[in-house]
Amino acid sequence: MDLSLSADDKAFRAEVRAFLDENLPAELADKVRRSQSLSKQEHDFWHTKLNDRGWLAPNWPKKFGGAEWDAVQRNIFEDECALAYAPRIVPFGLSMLGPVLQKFGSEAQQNYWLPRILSGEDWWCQGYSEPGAGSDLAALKTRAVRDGDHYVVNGQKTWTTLGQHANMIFCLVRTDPTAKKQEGISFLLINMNSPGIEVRPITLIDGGAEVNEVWFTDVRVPVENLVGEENKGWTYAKFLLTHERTNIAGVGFSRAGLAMVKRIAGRAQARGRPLLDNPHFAARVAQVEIDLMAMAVTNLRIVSKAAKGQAPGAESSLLKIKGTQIRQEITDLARRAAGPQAMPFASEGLDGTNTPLPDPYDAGGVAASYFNNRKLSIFGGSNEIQREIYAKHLMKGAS
Amino acid sequence: MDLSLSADDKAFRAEVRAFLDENLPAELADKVRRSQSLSKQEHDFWHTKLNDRGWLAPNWPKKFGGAEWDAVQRNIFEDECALAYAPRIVPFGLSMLGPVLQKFGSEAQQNYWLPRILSGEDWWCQGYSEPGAGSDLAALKTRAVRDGDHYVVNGQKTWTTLGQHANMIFCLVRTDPTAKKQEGISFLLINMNSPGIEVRPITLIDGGAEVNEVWFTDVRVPVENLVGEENKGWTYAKFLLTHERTNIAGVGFSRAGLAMVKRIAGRAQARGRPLLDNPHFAARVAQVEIDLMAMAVTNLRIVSKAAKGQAPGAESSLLKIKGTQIRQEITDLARRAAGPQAMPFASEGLDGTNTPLPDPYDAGGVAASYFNNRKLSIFGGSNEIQREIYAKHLMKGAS
Amino acid sequence: MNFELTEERQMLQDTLRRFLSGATGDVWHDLAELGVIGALFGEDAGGFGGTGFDLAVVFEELGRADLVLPLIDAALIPGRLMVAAGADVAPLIAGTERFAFAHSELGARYDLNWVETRAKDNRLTGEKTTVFAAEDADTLLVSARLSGAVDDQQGIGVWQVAKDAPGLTMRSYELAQGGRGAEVSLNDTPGTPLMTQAYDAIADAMAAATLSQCAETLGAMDVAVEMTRDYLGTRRQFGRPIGTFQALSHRLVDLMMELEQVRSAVILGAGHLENPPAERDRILSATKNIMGRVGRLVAEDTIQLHGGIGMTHEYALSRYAKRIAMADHRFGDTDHHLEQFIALSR
Amino acid sequence: MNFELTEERQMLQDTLRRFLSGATGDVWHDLAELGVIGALFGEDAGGFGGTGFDLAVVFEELGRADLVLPLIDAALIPGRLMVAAGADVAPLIAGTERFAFAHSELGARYDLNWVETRAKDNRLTGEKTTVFAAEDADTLLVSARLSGAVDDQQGIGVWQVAKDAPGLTMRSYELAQGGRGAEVSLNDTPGTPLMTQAYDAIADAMAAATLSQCAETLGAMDVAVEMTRDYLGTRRQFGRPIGTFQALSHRLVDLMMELEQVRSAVILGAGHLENPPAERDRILSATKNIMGRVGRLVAEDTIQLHGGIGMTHEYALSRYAKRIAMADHRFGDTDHHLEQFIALSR
Repeated sequence: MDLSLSADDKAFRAEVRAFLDENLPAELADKVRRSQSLSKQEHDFWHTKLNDRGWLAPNWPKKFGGAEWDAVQRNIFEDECALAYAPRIVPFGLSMLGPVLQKFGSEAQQNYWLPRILSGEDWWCQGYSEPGAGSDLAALKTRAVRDGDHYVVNGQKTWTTLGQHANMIFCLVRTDPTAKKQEGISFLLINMNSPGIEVRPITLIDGGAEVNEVWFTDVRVPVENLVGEENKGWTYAKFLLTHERTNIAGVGFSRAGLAMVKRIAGRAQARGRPLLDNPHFAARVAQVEIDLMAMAVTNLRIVSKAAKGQAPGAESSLLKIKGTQIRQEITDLARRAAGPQAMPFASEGLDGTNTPLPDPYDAGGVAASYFNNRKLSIFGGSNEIQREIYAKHLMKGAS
Repeated sequence: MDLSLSADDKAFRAEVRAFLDENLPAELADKVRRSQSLSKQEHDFWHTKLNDRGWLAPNWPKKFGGAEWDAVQRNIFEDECALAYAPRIVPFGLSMLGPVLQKFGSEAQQNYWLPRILSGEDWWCQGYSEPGAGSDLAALKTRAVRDGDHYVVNGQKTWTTLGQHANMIFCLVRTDPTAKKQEGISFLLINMNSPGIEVRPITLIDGGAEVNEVWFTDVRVPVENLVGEENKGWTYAKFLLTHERTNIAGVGFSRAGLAMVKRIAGRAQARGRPLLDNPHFAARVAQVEIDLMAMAVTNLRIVSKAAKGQAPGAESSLLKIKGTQIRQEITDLARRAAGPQAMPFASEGLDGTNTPLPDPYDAGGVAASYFNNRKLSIFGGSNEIQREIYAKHLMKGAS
Repeated sequence: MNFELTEERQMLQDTLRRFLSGATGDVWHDLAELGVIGALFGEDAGGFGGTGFDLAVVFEELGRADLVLPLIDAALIPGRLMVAAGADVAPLIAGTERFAFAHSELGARYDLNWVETRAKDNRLTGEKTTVFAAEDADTLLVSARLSGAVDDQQGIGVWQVAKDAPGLTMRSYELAQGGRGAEVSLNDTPGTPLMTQAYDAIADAMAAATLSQCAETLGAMDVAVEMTRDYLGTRRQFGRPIGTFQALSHRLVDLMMELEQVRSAVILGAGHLENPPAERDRILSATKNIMGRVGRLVAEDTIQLHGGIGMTHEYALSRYAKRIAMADHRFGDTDHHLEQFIALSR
Repeated sequence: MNFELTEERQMLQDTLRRFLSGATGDVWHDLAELGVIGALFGEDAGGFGGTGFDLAVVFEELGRADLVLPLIDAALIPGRLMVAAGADVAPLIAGTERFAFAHSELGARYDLNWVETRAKDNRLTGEKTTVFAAEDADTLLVSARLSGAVDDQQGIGVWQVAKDAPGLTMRSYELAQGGRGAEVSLNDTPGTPLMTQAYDAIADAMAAATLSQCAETLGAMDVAVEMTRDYLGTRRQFGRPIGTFQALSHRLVDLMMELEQVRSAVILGAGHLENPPAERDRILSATKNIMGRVGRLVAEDTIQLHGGIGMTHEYALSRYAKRIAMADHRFGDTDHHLEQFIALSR
């Protein structure tokens, strides 16, 4: 065993740090640190910076334009980006659709779509969940009926993150309603500008509008946009769900969040002393810090067990559960640290202009972030679903 | 609403305190405080003291020789006894069988058995659990076959608390093996001195032998020892299980335990100061103390909702769960407070004699007590079973 | 001991519940007419309630409603202070004049004795933060220091300050729990003195406010848990109501259990509001500590058990969850009250 | 980075696991012959291991075995002290001489620097408590104070004391985790000096002991959780294996998850044992803190998931659970190490 970084890895880390130093504008990092939402332009800016450097697709094979890093390198990169408060790369094209196309797409699909993901020409969103099919994803009802060279799609998707910016959506649709639940599902690529698509924003608990409902009414999709075989979409969907999990534990985000907590608690005064010196608060912080130290090792152990570019197995459920517990605990600590100053929420001055909120600890919206991050244990397979997956894995054979 | 005690209740409390002062020997209270096991003689001594005073059966109707107290009086009595470290009254005759006989027994059975419970002439134990029927009590297999004026019983019971002292056992036995699970069960009273009964002690995790296996081989039981109707035993069993729950929360025991924790933490020194002054330990203690303050009110609210002498309903599951959580947390605190001094366990001196263990905080076996009290959340319907009972109650109608 | 509501309080509860179930918009005058403000004060002050149990009943109902009314900040706290000063609270009870109490300062965090704002010749200078209900108030009560160190209990006074007084500026904003707060800046602002040694009165008003906040949050938790129970009984996944999955239903049981603990803690707090300060504050610290811990659990778990729908602003649960979680930041959070409980238990 | 065992350590692990699976009775000499004691020390001391990862491998295997061997107390700690003093540890490594370290005192609780026992002219007087492995030791190493206040790091020495030395009395007893401890009383007892400024050596030995205890407990937890998994898969109630109930299986998932965290924490600790003291101790405090928290969870939940059978002495789970829970009381408990972590993180 050896916990230290190799010389190559150290050099790589220095390279990442230098890159971030040089290319990440302070104002953009500040917005990320303060959990403010970014514009499409800001997302695109950072996407392009990374693509220019060849670092946009850490887990794609080189032949598709990826960096093909190993687990340690990916980890270093994710950590450094999070600690520098770089914008998070929107994962739908790069981490979700990309690997599916690489594994199951036709050569024509690969040649056409993959470069457009890298260049940012296409902004992808995900059409998986439906109102009646949340945790029970396979209960989806959106129908696609073949009509000549097209499928005609009707139905509704929901929780479509950043769908308002997207020009493309990959969808699970039911192509054979007579088949059993998981069978009869297909994987379609749909242009968001098609007639019959309507995107309706959902306002979330924090007041933000990062997710949407997407309605499909007689939307015509060319058959060449079918990925793989008709009625085999569930296979691709499961591959996608378990594939890109190298960063599922979110260790870098937790580290960055913990730094924020310490920053707030160092500024907030309780009885004339920094809150960080209060034994009870210090204990809360130390407890999470310790858990995170172990989590970083757990994450590396599990991720590096998986072969290069491959997804970890059932253990990724453990990473998801513990990782989100820690991340959510940190958002609670930030809110707790800010104390009464966590309460100012939406900003609209008495005079009708948008006066900035009081923010004496330069923390941004800690309450909004706390509530927003409740999603971590719900979306992408709730923690209860993750427990069930791992429980079945543990109890294999018993029935 | 009124949280204060009435003048009558205050007078009653004074009366109980005076009684305990006068009648409870200090050495006996010390043994109880230090979680040492009591001899049969010590149990009998206290049983008799209470019976002489008429306080042995708080929830029995007066016509059967009970005190027929209301919820507040019972609560005062239980609290004061626990805080004085009085021996706990063995519940099998008084709290379990007694109410069953009063409700379902024949007049002859009532006239014969009830006085013997009060006098202590009979020491009852409980024959419910079997090795294959723990949480799934109705899966019991012990058979009773009618043979003239007798039933012939074969089978095995387990977890029979203090069965080594008992001369009588009440048992659930299967009298109709062809009936559905809960049907075909009968409720039998069996003399422990009958030929064919064997009692084997089970050593528990703390080294103590408070529970037993009881084996039945062709044991003959007179038919007049059948309670109620044949094959209706499940009804009586459920009544028994939910009936005597006034003290299921164990608030008095928790109060006494918390006093012990404070005593230990006041004596144990950390860096030259009492552990109780350490902010982290003080926080642990305060947290439990607060929970217990609320629990005392929760207990009274739920128990006094139930009519006099009646059992609370499904809410008793909540009392069991939260009550045992608090009690177990307190045993953990005691162990934690004692620190390294929690480790000395079984006492046998190098010289072959029983030298007392080092016990600088006069705490008794805090580790033994911690491990022994794991039983609280297992026996008498595990906390998981209690959650399931209450969940079904909450979800009534949904399916 | 007796855990039943008196007939009068039962009536108050019923009236309020009926009224609030249909209420929208500015209902302040209606509330006053219903006698809800009067229920917060004793008869000697022109009210007809004012005890811990009165407050518990009123605020639990307020908490059950899906709207935010600043009854604690615009009526209870300023009214208690004015009663202590012997001032007339009739316009407050009648709902014709509205108040707010500008006391919190950045350095104070949750401590009542920390006042940096200075008063000299009845002119006040300093910065007040997160002042609830300030925007709609006609008159602000403002605490300031006449003498002593920044954290002395002695030397704190309270002044009445008109909202349009010279040197007063106000910056207002929405609050995470709903309702509005403001930063209030005073620069040599003239005020009319109400009290010169105000600490005990402030502590008394804040004790009443703490209890009321706990009762309000209890009401909100009750609704949030009940909504969750309904949801688990009706939402179907994998062919059955999700409430038949132990992974969810057993958590609902835990929520119900903890909710009973909060209910008990509020009863305890209500029963001790009229006790001497040290005893009163020790019990209220216990109440607020439980409220904070369970509040976090309820806010987080009711959202979790709802899944995505619980995250949406449109669905009422998210609004309740925000009120429940953010209540921890009012009048001292979980840790603050644990420390106070320890200090007062010695 | 690399999380694979070296070939040598893999062999050591295999050998030890095979040996321990059949071992009963006093296996001290067999252990020594297998080279297990030698694996605890570096080559310069006559061993062939001694690093953090060596200790982790050895003690995790020891923890997996259903027997209690005082390898930490009778070999690792005294050996490390003797190596620091330049004394010969060959008989210790060969298993021909056994030792124990009498250091703990009642007032010390978990602090290494608290020594009340006094030394004057190589004669020792004081009371040592919970001395592990004392009964079977040939020679005791005893710490005593030459100078300074009761909690000074300076002025602590270590002496070798024969077990039958005059003025030494010993009262021994069984320990909750298995094995035996003793109270050792010294009254003007003669000793041979080993070191005069021993604090750093003691801290080093205790750091190694802390890591080893964590690794041992990890091994025991691994077995306890695996036994629970088996039990949930085979025990049937209500017509099906109880592991198909989410109320139980999801708790097993949480145990597995926390166990992975402990495994990571032990790796962290092992990787930092050779670091400078402040850094080493900060990491080891993290390791021991996690071990303590998860240990309690695992001990309690594996018993709970087994139900009654988990409470019986006869069933091995109860013995593992006791070792796991009681490990918190050795070398500093969860809270002690949280405080140390905070202090060393500043």
